[in-house]
Amino acid sequence: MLQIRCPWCGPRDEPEFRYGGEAHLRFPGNEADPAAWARFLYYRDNPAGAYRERWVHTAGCRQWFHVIRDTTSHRILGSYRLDEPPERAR
Amino acid sequence: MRRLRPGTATDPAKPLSFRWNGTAFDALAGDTLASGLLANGVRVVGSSVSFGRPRGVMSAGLEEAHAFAQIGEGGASEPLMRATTVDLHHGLVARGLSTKGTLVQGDDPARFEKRHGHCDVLVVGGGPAGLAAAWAASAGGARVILVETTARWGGALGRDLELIDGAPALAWVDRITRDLAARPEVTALRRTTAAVSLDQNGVVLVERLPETTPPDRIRPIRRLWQVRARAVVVATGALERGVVFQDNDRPGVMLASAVRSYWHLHGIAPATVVLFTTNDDGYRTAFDLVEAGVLVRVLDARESIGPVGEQARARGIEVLSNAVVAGTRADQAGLLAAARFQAGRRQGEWPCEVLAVAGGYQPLLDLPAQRPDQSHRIVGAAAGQWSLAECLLDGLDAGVAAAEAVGFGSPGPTRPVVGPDWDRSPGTTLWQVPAPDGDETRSFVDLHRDVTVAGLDRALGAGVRSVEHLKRYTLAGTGIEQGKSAKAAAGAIASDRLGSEKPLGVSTGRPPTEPIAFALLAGRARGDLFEPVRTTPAHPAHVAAGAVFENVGQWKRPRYFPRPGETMAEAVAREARAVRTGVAIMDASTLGKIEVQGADAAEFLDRLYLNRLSSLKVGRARYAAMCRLDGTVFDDGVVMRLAPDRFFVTTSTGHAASVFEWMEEWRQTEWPDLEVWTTSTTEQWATYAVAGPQARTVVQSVAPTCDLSREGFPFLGVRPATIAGIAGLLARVSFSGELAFEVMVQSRHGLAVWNALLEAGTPLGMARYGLEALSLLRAEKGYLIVGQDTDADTSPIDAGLGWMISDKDFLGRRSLEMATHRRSDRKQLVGFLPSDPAIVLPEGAQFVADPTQPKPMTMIGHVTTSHPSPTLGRSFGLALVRGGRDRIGHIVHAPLEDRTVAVEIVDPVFYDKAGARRDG
Amino acid sequence: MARLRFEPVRDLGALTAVRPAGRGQGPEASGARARALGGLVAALGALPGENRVASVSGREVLWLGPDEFLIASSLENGSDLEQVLRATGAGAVIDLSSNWVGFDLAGDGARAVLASGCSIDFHPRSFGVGSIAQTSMARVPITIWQRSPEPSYRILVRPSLASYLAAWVADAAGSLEAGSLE
Amino acid sequence: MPEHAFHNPDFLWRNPDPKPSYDVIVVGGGLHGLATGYYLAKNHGIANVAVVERAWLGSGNAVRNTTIIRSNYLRDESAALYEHSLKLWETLAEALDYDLLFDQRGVLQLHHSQADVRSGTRLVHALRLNGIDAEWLDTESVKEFCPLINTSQDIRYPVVGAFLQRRGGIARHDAVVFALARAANRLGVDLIQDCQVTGFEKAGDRVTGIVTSKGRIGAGRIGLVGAGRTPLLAAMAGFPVPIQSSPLQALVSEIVDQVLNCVVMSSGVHVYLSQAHKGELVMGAGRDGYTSYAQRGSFHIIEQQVADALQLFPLFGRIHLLRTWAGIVDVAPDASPIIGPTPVENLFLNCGWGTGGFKATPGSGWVFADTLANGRPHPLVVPFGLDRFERGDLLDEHGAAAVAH
Ligand SMILES: Cc1cc2nc3c(=O)[nH]c(=O)nc-3n(C[C@H](O)[C@H](O)[C@H](O)COP(=O)(O)OP(=O)(O)OC[C@H]3O[C@@H](n4cnc5c(N)ncnc54)[C@H](O)[C@@H]3O)c2cc1C
Ligand SMILES: NC(=O)c1ccc[n+]([C@@H]2O[C@H](COP(=O)([O-])OP(=O)(O)OC[C@H]3O[C@@H](n4cnc5c(N)ncnc54)[C@H](O)[C@@H]3O)[C@@H](O)[C@H]2O)c1
Ligand SMILES: Cc1cc2nc3c(=O)[nH]c(=O)nc-3n(C[C@H](O)[C@H](O)[C@H](O)COP(=O)(O)O)c2cc1C
Ligand SMILES: [Zn+2]
Repeated sequence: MLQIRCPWCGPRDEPEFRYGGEAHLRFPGNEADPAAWARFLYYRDNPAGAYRERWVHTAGCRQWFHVIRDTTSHRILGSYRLDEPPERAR
Repeated sequence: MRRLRPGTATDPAKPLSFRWNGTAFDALAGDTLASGLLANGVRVVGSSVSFGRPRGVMSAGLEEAHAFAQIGEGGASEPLMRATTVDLHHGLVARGLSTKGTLVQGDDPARFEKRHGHCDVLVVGGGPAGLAAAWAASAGGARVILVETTARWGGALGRDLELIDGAPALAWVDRITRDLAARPEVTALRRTTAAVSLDQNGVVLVERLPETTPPDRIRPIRRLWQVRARAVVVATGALERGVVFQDNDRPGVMLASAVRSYWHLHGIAPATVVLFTTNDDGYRTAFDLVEAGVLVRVLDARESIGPVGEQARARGIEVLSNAVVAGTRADQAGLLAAARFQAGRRQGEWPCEVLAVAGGYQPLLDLPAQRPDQSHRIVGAAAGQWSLAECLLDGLDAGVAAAEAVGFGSPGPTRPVVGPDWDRSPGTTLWQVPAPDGDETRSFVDLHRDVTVAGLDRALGAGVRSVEHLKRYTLAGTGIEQGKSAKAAAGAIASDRLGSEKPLGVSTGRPPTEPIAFALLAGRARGDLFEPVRTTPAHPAHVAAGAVFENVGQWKRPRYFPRPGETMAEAVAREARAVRTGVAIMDASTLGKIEVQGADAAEFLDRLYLNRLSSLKVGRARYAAMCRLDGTVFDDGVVMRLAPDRFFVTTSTGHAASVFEWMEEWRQTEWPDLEVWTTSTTEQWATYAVAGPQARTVVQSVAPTCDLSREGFPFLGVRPATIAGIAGLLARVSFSGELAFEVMVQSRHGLAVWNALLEAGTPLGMARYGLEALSLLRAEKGYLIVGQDTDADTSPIDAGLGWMISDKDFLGRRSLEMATHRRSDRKQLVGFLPSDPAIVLPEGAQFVADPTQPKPMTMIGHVTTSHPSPTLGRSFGLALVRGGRDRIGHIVHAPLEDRTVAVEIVDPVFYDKAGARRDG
Repeated sequence: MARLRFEPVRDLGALTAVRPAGRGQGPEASGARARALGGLVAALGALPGENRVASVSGREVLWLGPDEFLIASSLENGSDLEQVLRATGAGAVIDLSSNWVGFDLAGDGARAVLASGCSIDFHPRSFGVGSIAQTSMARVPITIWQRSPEPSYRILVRPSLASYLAAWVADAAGSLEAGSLE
Repeated sequence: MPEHAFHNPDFLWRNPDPKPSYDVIVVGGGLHGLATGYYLAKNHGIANVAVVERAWLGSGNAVRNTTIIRSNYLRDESAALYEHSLKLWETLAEALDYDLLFDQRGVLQLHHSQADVRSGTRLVHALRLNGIDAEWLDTESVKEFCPLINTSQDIRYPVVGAFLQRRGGIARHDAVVFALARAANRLGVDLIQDCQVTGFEKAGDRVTGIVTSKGRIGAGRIGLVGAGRTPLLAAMAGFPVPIQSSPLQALVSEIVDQVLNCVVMSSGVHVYLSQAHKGELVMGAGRDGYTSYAQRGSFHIIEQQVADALQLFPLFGRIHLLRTWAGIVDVAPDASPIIGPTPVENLFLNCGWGTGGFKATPGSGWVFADTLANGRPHPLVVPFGLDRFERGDLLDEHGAAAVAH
């Protein structure tokens, strides 16, 4: 079971959160061409190593935020708010 | 073996008795089942799984691979407990097992609980290293949890006679544990095993609480802790290894450290012992037992026995060097009778009751192995420190470092003086003594799974080169103790036999480090506490009215309200008729409700819903639906505008949480600039639908001041109103097609308002209606239920909601523009009428165009809703059908198990197509 | 001395959620936000910091998140509070008085009972008087804050889940009394 | 041989060094990769084949799955594929001359709500018309078929019905690995272990070989059958796949007397379990939500699934959790497999079996061998191509069974 630091509420156990997959995706807008649209809908980065991902603190403050986590070890390198750059991860 | 005196762990003042295989035995408080059996001379505990060979106790701890017992009786009976880790209590009932357990039907009164714990430093293992670590870590005030799996502190110090600061080591243990007990921020738990290592320094502990036979119904017998620590120190020590030789599984063959443990802790000793050792540490057993008057002889595998061996000789112990046990001889019962040895060219046989084997030590790392990349501090014997002095210093240093790392100072602990240190030379590594006659089918590597050296050979011969295949081919290491002692031996012996330069290593270790009863994993979450039951404010009234409930997610919702003697079909027909011809009321409080506020609320909803909601006027409601990004139907509901910047949105019961989360996700991540906020108000409101031609009369009588006239309060109007004296909201929405009012009041008044409405309706014969009648009524109007009449492929266009789509942008629009959504053979929601109006098709029935085709048939659709309709006087339903709208007026077929039913595809609106009835 | 008290809050009063205006970035938004927060401070007397509760003039203002406060006040000042808050230019104001029910949990055993179903650390070093958390207890969402050092806690839970939570706590309290939970 | 030990053959496989090149290289020595190698040799006479495996054969999901075999899938396309596979299972032991302990003890899928029942009956009707065995059982019949299940109506989520596929069951997963490997080896296929693929060699848009920890190996055609690690392999080959790799956990108890006579799955109460041949209970639940390559999951999932299981089987209260583990499953957005050509010529893909590919082992190997041998998708897998995502023609199986194992 992971323990994740919510940038607002502090460290909490994983069941308080919901996973949101790859972070920093850009909504391509409804004008996207079919390939770009399929990309956005169905394709996510899946690195073995540090991964920037989104979580939401559903059982707490309900805020979305970002986490950098190593997918090979589950080690969490930090979390940061939506309006912060990844370098601010703590 | 016999008890010659009380040991340091047993209390002669507290005798107890227990039953083993039906016979009563006496023992002392502090005994384990294993020591209790040994003290009573029980040598055979069970039999081996494959070969049925007799097996006895071989260890004194968690590595036990022989002595398995079924503990307790009836429903409280627990299979496959290791006799070495069961603490005896008075009245305990146990019987011996091979490696298969038994499940016993019956009530289990025992209770199991869970608990969360938090600390700065968690120390696993209460031996010298762990005690020192906990002591040092807590000195500066850090919160420390220290756990020890056995019933006593001190670890190896219970079996090894050592001096610390000039006094017996156990005095040091007492002093340290007293210090720890006096520190308020220290939690020291015995009988507690660290079982699972979680990410981010979480550890699951299993605590054994005092038990009685039979268990009482109040006091839990076990507790599962989930601990979050800021630092973890692992001081789990080392396990003594055995040596594999022919017939090494006889009852009487034991680990040397275990023999010593039973003597010191429980006062139990055999009459004669042969010690087979590869190292100096084994001699401790010889020396201690000789003092107890036991006849001890030593076989030392090393060429040169060194000073300790000389010391043994000086004390009159017979010692052979360069000597190995080549096999054992058994008596007629299969019990150990003698050790056969080979010493250089000399062969011989020494009779003995116990053959104590000292094969060196193996760090016990089953906890950290579960998460190899955790930053646990491993100390003491677990880290390969063999001398007590090093173990103590290692523990102290780790404790200080751990406390400092989490921000606590330490007063610089005084370093205990150990001595005189046990003189030792490194042992020799010896995993196996080849069978003299070459027959390795009785040389056991995994005693529990009956895996022999011959078995390993077979696997290697088959081409197996990986230790993981070796495990799966032979099953070595897959038993209850998960190969704590066998895994390393299997890997090492196999490497040896392959002559491979790269050692095979050991197979993967996994959680837990000790078996955990399922009941403990569930904890309190059983029976009524398994999962919440959510009920609405009017629930007590539904219960009183005899409602039959249906689980909808966690909610209980009335399915129908049978009168005495009524079947479900009769009740549903009556309820539906009441809506169509009179008036009826239903509890819709479980609908999801979300309030959307802010200057940009309208824009926000426009982006989410298919329809344009910014054009909705204050005081008006609109039926609306939303898509997922892939263009399939997500949810539908009613959107009401309470003020220019305030909307009240309903969702289906099942999607209340997901729609709310969906809104929040887009609001926060994509549209952070919109001035809009969402709040879930599902439980703020109780919602009741009063439906039927007489609805106005009923509602008017509880809301006398409100203009409910057709003109004054038109369809899809919303307004604040005082209902039964309570301020609330009224809306004219209808899911049944009849005149209907939705009454919303704060849920704290829900029950009172429900009762008031019922009372008001009684003179008109108002009925209650449930989900079944609702499903029927709305289907007659062709209104769909998302998830029932749609599935993961259904787009709003397929569902007949295409009319909602406005020319603005909304989530999912891009997908709907894709070619696949314009195909004419998509499954579309249509109505159907069975050719025989008495036949009600089962929901889920499939349609085919040609019922005579062979299987697999080409299916063109399926029934999503099907009912007999008292209003239509016939059966009817809704279906998703390929190219369904083009098939209206055509006949298709539903091949059922026993017959095939022809049905006509029709428009999905069956009742009041003109919509004349909704205004009453 | 009672080791544990657990009772429903008879009169929870009015609960009002407020969301300060001024979302998004840029000077305009932050100006709006500053004005909204200023208005709220003026109306309420104070606003709590993150993860804190502010108790002023008989009201408790609970921090629920970066843009959300919940104000618990006695019923009488509750109803006009909504109007007052709306007048401050707050982004959203909403009455949630029926959305939650309350329990008070107090006494020596309170922490042990909480630990039976809640993964938050209630040790005084990390959670004290005035601390608040939204979390879950026995897998039920709760809002909990500490109101006195005794310790005593107030717990908000959705009405539909209240009886389950109460049954859980009663069960845990039973174990506590039997001496197993200490 | 006693029931808790298994009969394994005296010879399994050679451990050859790789040749400089092969007609076909199958990347991934799991069940599907081994089956592909076997059928390439057996059905297509292509024996100059290597199956390359980064660790040991079966080290991925092959040895980690709960071994449920069934073919009761909702979609016609899926039903056809899985039924093809189930039919192969019925003769596989004989074909491979190896006792796979394939045991058609029946798979019972319990329903606990009216919504469950609706999707369940839909499935039963569809299966019947697809010619696949399926029976609907009411609560009484559930009790009769599997008396151990708590069918009391007083529990939180009472059993309201079930559907049963009698031809479904379990097999011994390790034996299937051994058997396919032995059979492929016998037909001349090289099984190369400890051989991690780290890159691909290309000539233009065409793949010509693989780069591995044991050096470069040339190939005519290459099939990627890397299950949970497919995204990494695809990235090496230069194209993305719509796959999420996440942990799926399972657990076993210690060995107890045989008490459970069928496979039980429950979607409402999230658990599926069976009793394996040795006597251990084998149990699984839903996957962990997050992306991972760590082959382990979160413990609260285990705690929850055990609590769920005890609702249905109170008798299991005192059984012990012996071991838990996780596999990394590859799940596509529609939870259906992806099989067929890739943007790279001569490079073919077989992945996305996610939480349910054990049952597909022979079928998957069969169609993929055919695809590799002929350089075009086997007719059964045409709808399962990578191109379906751009078209939006997804094959969503979630609708049918909330748990897809
Ligand atoms: C806990 C669990 C329970 C399950 N239960 C069931 C069930 O009950 N029924 C069912 O039908 N299915 C079930 N499944 C799913 C099933 O196990 C998988 O779908 C199936 O095993 C996948 O096929 P495979 O065996 O070929 O995959 P794998 O065995 O994972 O094979 C992939 C192989 O590729 C190798 N590989 C990856 N990358 C490289 C590289 N770069 N170079 C070389 N080799 C590489 C891997 O090492 C691995 O051996 C379950 C899965 C799990 C994890
Ligand atoms: N002479 C030798 O060759 C030799 C070899 C090994 C150890 N020793 C001696 O053993 C001692 C080692 O001290 P130590 O403290 O490192 O080890 P220890 O063996 O004394 O203590 C380890 C403790 O951890 C407990 N434990 C193990 N796994 C656990 C778990 N999962 N959860 C809870 N408790 C668990 C054990 O029951 C044990 O009490 C020293 O006295 C050392 O001299 C000597
Ligand atoms: C059907 C099945 C039965 C199993 N039975 C046992 C068992 O009796 N004892 C055991 O230790 N492990 C058992 N396992 C688990 C394996 O030991 C192992 O955990 C699994 O193959 C995953 O590999 P890993 O844990 O080495 O990563 C079983 C696994 C499966 C799939
Ligand atoms: Zn938070």
